[in-house]
Amino acid sequence: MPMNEENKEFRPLIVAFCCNWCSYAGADLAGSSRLSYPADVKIIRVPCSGRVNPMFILRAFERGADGVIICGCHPGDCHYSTGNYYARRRMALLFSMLEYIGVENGRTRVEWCSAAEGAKFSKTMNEFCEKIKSLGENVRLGDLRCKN
Amino acid sequence: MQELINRLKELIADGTVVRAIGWKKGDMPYNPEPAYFEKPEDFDNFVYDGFCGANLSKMMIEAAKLEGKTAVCLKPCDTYSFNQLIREHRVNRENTYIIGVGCRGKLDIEKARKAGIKGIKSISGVDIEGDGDVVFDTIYGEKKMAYKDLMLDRCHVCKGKDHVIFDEVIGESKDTADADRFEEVIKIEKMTPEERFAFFKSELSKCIRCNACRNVCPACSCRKCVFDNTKFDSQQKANVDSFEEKMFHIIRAFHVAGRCTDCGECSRVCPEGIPLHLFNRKFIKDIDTFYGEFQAGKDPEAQSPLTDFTFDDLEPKDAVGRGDK
Amino acid sequence: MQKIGVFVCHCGTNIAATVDVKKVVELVRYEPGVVYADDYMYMCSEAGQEKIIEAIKEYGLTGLVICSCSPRMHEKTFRACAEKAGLNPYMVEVANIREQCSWIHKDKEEATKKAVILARAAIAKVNLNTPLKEGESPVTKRALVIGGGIAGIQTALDIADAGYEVDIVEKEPSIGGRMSQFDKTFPTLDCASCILTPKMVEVNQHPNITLYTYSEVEKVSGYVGNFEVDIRKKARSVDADKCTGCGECSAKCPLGKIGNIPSEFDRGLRNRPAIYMPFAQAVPAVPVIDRENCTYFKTGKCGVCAKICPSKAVDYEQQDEIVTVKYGAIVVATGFDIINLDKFGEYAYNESPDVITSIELERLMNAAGPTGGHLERMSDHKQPKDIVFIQCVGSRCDSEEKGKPYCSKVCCMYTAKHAMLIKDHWPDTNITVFYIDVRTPGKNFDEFYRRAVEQYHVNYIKGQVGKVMPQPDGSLLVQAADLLDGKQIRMKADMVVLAAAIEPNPDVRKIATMLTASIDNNNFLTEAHAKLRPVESPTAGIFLSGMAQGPKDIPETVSQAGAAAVKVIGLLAKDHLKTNPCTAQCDTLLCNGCSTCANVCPYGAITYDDVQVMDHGLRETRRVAQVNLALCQGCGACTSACPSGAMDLQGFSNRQITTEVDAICR
Amino acid sequence: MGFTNVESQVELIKEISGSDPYKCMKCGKCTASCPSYDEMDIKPHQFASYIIRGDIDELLESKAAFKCLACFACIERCPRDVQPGRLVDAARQLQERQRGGDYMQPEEVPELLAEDLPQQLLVSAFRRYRR
Repeated sequence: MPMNEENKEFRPLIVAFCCNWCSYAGADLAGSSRLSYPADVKIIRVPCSGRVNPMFILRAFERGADGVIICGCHPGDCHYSTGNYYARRRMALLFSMLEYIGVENGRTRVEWCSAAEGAKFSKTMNEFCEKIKSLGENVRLGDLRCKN
Repeated sequence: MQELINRLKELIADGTVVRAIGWKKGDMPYNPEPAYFEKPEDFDNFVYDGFCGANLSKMMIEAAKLEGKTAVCLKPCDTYSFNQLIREHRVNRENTYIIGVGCRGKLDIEKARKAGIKGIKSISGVDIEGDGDVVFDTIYGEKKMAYKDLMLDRCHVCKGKDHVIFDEVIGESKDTADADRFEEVIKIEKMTPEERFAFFKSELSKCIRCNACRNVCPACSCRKCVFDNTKFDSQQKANVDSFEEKMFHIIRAFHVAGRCTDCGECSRVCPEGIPLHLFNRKFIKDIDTFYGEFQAGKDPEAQSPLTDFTFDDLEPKDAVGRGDK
Repeated sequence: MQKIGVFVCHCGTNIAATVDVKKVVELVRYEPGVVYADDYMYMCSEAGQEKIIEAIKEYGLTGLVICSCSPRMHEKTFRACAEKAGLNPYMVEVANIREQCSWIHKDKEEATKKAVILARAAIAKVNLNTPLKEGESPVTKRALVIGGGIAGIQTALDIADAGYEVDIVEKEPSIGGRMSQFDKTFPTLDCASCILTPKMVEVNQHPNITLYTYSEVEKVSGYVGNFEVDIRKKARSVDADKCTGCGECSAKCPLGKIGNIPSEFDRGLRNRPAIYMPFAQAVPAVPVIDRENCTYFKTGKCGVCAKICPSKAVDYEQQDEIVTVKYGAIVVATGFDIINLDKFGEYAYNESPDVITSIELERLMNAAGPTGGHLERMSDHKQPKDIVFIQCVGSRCDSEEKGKPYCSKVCCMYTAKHAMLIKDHWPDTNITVFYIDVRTPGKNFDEFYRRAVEQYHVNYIKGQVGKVMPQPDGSLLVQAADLLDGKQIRMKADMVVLAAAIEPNPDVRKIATMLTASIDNNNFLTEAHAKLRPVESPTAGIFLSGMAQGPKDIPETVSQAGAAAVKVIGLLAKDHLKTNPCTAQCDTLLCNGCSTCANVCPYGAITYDDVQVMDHGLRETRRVAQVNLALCQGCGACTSACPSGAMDLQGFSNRQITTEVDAICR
Repeated sequence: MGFTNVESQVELIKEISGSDPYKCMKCGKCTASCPSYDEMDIKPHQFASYIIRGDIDELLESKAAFKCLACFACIERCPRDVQPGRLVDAARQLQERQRGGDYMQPEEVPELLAEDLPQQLLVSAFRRYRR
């Protein structure tokens, strides 16, 4: 979403990849418990955090996302037993690489969130939004064509 | 070199192999090119000297599919790439006859150019044997350079003089390492994010997407690259942003992470001189720090770090901000 | 191009109060592919579904987007609804505008805006959806039970009684497990072998049960309904068909007297010959030769057993044999053992033979045990006068290096049992039990414990023992504290019995890996759901029985064994299983054959085959990945590991996800 | 001496000792193992409760706090890693800090060594502060 011109407050665009079994259910619980978090967060349902290809993350940034968060089952709780372990390695390396090329730390995040942790989900999203707001608009990974 | 030629001819003559892959003379004394050799007269152009930097292991992907065995000349570092290809079932070992060729470091003509050597007519002292200086006969007269000063950067972080896989070895090799492999990476890590961004932006903005890095890389051996694949909507497209190739290079490095043997071919062939190996080496360094030392291609049985895990691996949030501590 | 219908649900006021539903309808109406958009009070109601069905028929819709509650709630409902109207159920996508929008946002404008974006993402995804069909896979009507203790025996009997064939694989030479080592069982004090032996015999004679004793599971492949298992039948060195179980060989084995081979069954409290049956009622009643200790196998000399055997059953040449059998379901009933006590030096277990574990006490009190049921000290064979029981040895420990964090559950009860049995036989024995808490939930359990205190005057003291010190006179000095009386106690004992923590059989880790069944930090097998699916593993077709899942006593084990059997029967009763259509697929033209995907697949669903491909006019044989659709659970781990993008996941394809990303970031 | 903020004292004790008094399940193995039992007015298994309740003054004024020999039996044997010996030791350190004492430099040690200092004390000090 473009910046709201009237009140200059920066509203980030945040893409959250949530695994179907734990985090997506955790987000649902946050919803049914009415634990609010900013509307800037848009959730994409994936079967498992291990399904998240680094290309999806770069793609989101390219298209103008300001932050990307990946949520999966806690290590040891993966519905598919090992998916989040691979995701953990992949994301550790990817995040380190993004830091290396000069992208601000904190634009990407991985959080393990169970189906019972609605409160944690909401808290995480609130925190993450605040963090992205403090970092400001993503200019380093964006693609010019995706801007208006 | 003559011993190598004789042996290759002999292998073809006695039917052990049908053809050989080596280097033939290029149009200049410093740019030999990979080539197939089948008939005895083909060998008239055969060359193996300090400028034969090309890693021939990737050629075996296609060559091993041909009828009959192929002999391939591999330097010690190339054998790591070959091993990695075996691990990925990309080459047929049965159809390959590996000649481990000696190596005392490969040379970078850019280093000579930077030293102001121009108008080269011929070069001596680059033979595989010997340890003297390199002598350039130029139109401006004779110029000398120490062999070491002319070496490719990658040879200063040599992986060692041993071939990790071979059928026979011809010639002596030398471990030319005299620098820290991760020195450049550490230097960048120590910069501020702004400096790092500016550095990579200025480097990657040179990229013309010629795909030379992709074509030469032994790990980048997909039949069809994802960047040519319509399934990801990631196909090649016209540049708008000068930094746009970041995605290509990050993903390319990511795809070879845990498989890259750090052969340095990407940087060697880049016509724009982009230090592409800095991406790969960053991954290698991270893998070493996060998950324990790993050298791709050393052990074809070893599980790649990205297809492996431990229960208490580092959390992604702890993978960043390490320089701040 | 799809013809998509978008249906926006008010969910009463749940959605409509915060999201301007009408506005969402107006804004998504002109999205690519959308030919119809409408809203309704309750989309999931009969009338709401009717509306969807009508629209599908009237507008020839090829895809649906329902903007409503979480897909975890009603995705199935709407898929069924689509199917009713003749639309493939997998052409439905749900945009979650309740849990992830209306319920958490207050500002109507903001929530409406977000709802539109979520709807757009779903529309963009449906544009790329393809009809998917659930596969079917046949069911092999035979079950495997790993472990032949009471859990395995009961499960096998229940399955066999329902008319299905069952195989039991038992690592030891005989079935019976831990229970066969026990003397009496709480809370009724029946003799363990009196109730177990008939079941063992029944297993042996049941026409539907095949026993593989002295055997181990070597390899497991396949998936629910279609497992293929390699079972290693270790060489017994005795021909089971010829052997009559007369026991002559064991009686005459020279090592029986001089061999010093500790009997595993008697926990090392006595020795056994090299050719032996673990215990008299062993099933099958066929001895085995312990090749590691047998003189014939070590030196080539001896051969007494072969000479003496009246039926010529001893066969030194016998080899391990691998049999491969197909199963529809597998039950893990691998049971437990007690922990190693090396770390508890303060209890002097390794120093004094008179400090024993409870399971050793079981053997000492068993009439068929090493002392013929007469309780005596192993050091001087005198009857102990003062016996101290120490509870929670290694249970309820916080740190992993010291012991187990869980309560072993059975120790309080068996200690009360031991105390009473000893008092019954030798009333003048003084028994002291040092406990942290006495835990006796269970039918007639607390009454049982109280009986030990009130009728048998067993001295229960709250407080853990600090140290056991062997004394020069052969007695043991026990230093403890009575926390309730505020006293430190130093008392002499003739025997100390440790209630060592139980732990899952150490082999279970190996077996769980073979089965891709998950285990927890304590090596207990994990249930599919701790409350609602307690006897199933998350891995389809794998069931749990007995201590392998967690500490439990015999009645609980038997009930769980029955429950596991029912689950197995329910599975075997089906002729076909429906398989998840959201599976990985390999594009053979893109596949490099590098095996990266196979390395990360948790189900072993990816294999490699050489196939003929036609790539732009070039015919080639290539090594490419093949996904077994019945095995694949659709996690997508392979897709993100695949460098070339050859692997893709149906229902969550690369393009579908990127298009969602694009729609959100638009 | 009177602590103004009981909670922060408790936190400090937890921090110094590195053990969590809430983990104690009152099994009494520490008390059973304690060689100074008879001298103690507050028994080792009670230490955790005193700290949880915030009765730190009382603990410090007790004989027990200074009768602990730091023999480490309770620390070695505690199944819950509460390690009463560490708790009481932390309480003692806390008191020392209140009096203005703080970390000692190794160089200062030799001067403080008295002829008749029991060797056990030295050994136990080393064991206590090894990390």
